[in-house]
Amino acid sequence: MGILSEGQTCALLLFALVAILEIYFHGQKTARHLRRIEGVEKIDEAIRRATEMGRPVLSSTGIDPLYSTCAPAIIANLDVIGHLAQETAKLGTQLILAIGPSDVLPLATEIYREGCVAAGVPEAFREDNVRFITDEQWPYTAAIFGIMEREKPAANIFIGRYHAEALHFGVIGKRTGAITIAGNTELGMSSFFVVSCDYTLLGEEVYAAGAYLSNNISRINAISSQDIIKWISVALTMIGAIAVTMGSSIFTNILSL
Amino acid sequence: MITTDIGIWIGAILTIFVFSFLYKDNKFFRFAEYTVVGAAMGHVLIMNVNAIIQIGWAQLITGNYIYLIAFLGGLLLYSRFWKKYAWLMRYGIAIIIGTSTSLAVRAAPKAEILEQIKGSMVPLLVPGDAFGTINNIIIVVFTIATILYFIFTMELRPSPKIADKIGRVGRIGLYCALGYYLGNTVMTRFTFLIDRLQYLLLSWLGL
Amino acid sequence: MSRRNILDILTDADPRWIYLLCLTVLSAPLIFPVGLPLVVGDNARGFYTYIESLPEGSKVAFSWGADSMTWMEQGLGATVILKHLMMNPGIKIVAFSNMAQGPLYWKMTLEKVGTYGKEYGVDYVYLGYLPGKEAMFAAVAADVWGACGGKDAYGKSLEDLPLMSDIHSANDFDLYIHLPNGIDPVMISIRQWQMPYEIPFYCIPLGAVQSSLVSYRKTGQISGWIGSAREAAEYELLMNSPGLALSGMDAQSFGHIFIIVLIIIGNVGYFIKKSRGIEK
Amino acid sequence: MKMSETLKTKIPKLIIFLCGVLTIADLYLNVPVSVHNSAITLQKIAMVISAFSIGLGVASILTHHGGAIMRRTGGWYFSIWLLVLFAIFAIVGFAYGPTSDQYMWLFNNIFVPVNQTMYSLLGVFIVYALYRTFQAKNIEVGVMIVVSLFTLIGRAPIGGYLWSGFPAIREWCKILNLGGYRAFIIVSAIGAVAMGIRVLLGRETSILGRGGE
Repeated sequence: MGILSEGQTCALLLFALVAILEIYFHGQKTARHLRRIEGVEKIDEAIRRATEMGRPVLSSTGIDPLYSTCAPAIIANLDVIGHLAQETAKLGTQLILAIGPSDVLPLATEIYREGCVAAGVPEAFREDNVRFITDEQWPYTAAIFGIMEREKPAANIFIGRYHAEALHFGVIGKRTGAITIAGNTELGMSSFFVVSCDYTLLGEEVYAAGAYLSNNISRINAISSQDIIKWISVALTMIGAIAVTMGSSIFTNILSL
Repeated sequence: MITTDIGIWIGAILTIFVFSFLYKDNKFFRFAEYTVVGAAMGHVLIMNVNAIIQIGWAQLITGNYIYLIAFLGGLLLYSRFWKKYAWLMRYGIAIIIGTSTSLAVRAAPKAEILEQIKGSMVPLLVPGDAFGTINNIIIVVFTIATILYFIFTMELRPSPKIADKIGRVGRIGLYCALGYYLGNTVMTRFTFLIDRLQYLLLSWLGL
Repeated sequence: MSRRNILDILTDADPRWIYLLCLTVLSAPLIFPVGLPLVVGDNARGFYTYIESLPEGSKVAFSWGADSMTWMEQGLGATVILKHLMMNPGIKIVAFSNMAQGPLYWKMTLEKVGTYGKEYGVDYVYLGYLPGKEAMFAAVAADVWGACGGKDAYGKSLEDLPLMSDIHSANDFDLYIHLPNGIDPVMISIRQWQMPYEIPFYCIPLGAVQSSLVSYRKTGQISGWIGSAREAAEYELLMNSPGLALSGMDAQSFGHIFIIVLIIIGNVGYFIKKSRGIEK
Repeated sequence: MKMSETLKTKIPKLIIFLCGVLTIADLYLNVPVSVHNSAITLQKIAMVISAFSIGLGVASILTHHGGAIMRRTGGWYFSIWLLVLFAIFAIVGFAYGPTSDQYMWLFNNIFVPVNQTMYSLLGVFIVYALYRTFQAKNIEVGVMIVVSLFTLIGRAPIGGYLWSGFPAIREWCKILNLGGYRAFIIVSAIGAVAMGIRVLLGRETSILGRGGE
């Protein structure tokens, strides 16, 4: 019995590698260039459109509590909300936040408030714009239907982790004439967003959205550090497949270590 | 025969109220919406209070005083009502975030990265099975192309022309997966809808 | 002009017409069943033959984890399996629930299915809701009497129920069936029932977890399952007793064809419009 | 100022880091039983803190709907109804317990039907979405349509009867799906792990506020 748990050696190495790359790239001063993500670019456009129409912007954080395995996606979502708060405060547009789980509520409220402060318009923050619903999936969906139909937001921005309610938001968003920009970190429910929303962010684009919007050098470079891991994954898949073809299972065995 | 069970009557009426939203937003739907939100709120309150009692309080009264941290951290969340001390809530939030984030990501390298890569390490040539060979090549190509599609940094991409082509293949692989999932879920979705219709037509109206 | 109108109607129909059509297409077969053919798959056949092959006097443990959140999906399967067990005169059933709503759905389903002459206490027993998750499963498997405090769901002493005199632990059962509301309960069943007592284990899982179960079937830890409305319908077909699942199947078939036709209409319309240069 | 920054930002960041290290070490290292137990205790503590936040939710609901009633904004009487139901559920739940017959009756006849009908709307929405927006505007969507058409017909109860090839084609679509599916999971997980590490290292400033940055 060694220091490491059985079967976790490679995973720990990978984990450490992500951390080391993150720390290494954090120190770099020059920003890399990123390819465009259409959905992210359209966010500011959607806010401007809402401003012109004099209608609010709606956003949410999904139904998963902060204390759940969706925490990273929720934090990515809150990043986007911070940006929305700044932009809407600058333009004087109302931002409605529909919050499901109660442990996200204090965090989302603070991020909203600080976004308004950062934009130099602290009075733009109104406690009443943060609507708590409950993390029960369908009551949450029903309440968002209500907001969509009665307050007619012109932009619905759902970038995070969503479940079957994804399709509901896309379809009703269309009915109320809003632009819906959505992103999901789960494959299955992403397909609902793809068929019903105007712009969709898929998978990792959700985690990257915050960095794209922030224009912060260290955060953009953090994305580059993840790209290196992706290259490693590609190389491993390729080499492994070739090795298996030649009858050697050495790589599958190494990965199981 | 139409049922005389009051529970089914309430349920059926609420069901119709929700369906009416398909036509347009109306007072009936709003009634159903507020009903379910109010009910859910009460339900969630009870569940959370029970969790506090069963997980936290039960330990505390057996002398497990480490759980005082839980109660302290929980109460600190309420500091946000006093602007000057609002930062105190970060202590409670920090425990939640630190624990949940690390719980969420700690198993991912193994289960979601390495195991999946391993899954795509399939022989590119299956002797005597042309169909199997093609299938395996499709799997490997789609896996690689889709990962490459997600590379964001320009400096880390192959030349633009190649990157575009690979990106295209990657997107096709991705959309195949989306299409497969979509086609597969329709049945479950219909099952739910049919269940509701059976509830209305059979349980309630007794047709 | 008129041709274009038809095109517009077909490709740009008001969503409300689509909703109405969809609801009609799905409800019509419920009222007027057509009896479209259905091919019985291996899952349903395997489960069915196993129960049929049980000898007279076999005892079945039924972990009835019914819950309102998953009942829409699992209810059909649970109902048909309970019905099959009830219809089979030689089989004795002992059921218990790990979900708080279990008793409610037990009562409801039993009323719907009927007992086919089975007598409570002699042929079947319901122990009610037993809290405690994994520890509860382990406790019931080790000592049924102890786990439920010597009483059934209705407060009767187990000593008054003749069936219970032969039943003390998982070793006394010939089959274990579980209605799990997710993947975790299935794992618990494998850990606490199947592995230690080597009892055949069948379940009625959610559609979403089925693919994760395949590897456990390969290792024999799970003997089989019926997992969707369709498999429940196939099961009803095998039993020759059409029920809700089978009547839903016509609706499923119509619904699927309806959706395919709509996708084709939408795309054909799109291409006609595109070729005429209307779009953009 | 220095002191307050330590209190306001640095210590919370340290807490995040320490909680993270304990939880991660628990999985990867062969830690002593006592460390493993404290990792479990930490999870329970986090759960309790998370449950405590429900009071904030109740406060928010009361302010929002209470305000609507006071101001008599449109539909204020609905807000009364919402609060009444909230009270009924909470009182019955506390008085009799959430597994009691009384509570179950309320739950199953009021909460469940609306809940399930909301869910079942998926069935009609998916039909509409597929009809209206599922058009082959480019190759990717075209492929997606073809794959989902074959999956649909292969999955439909009548599919296998019409032609035994349909279920077989659906099985083959599974192969087509595998590559994209795996890559999606791998890449999302990389994003999540990197995000998690940034959070643990205190780089995600948004979650603990900008004060101190």
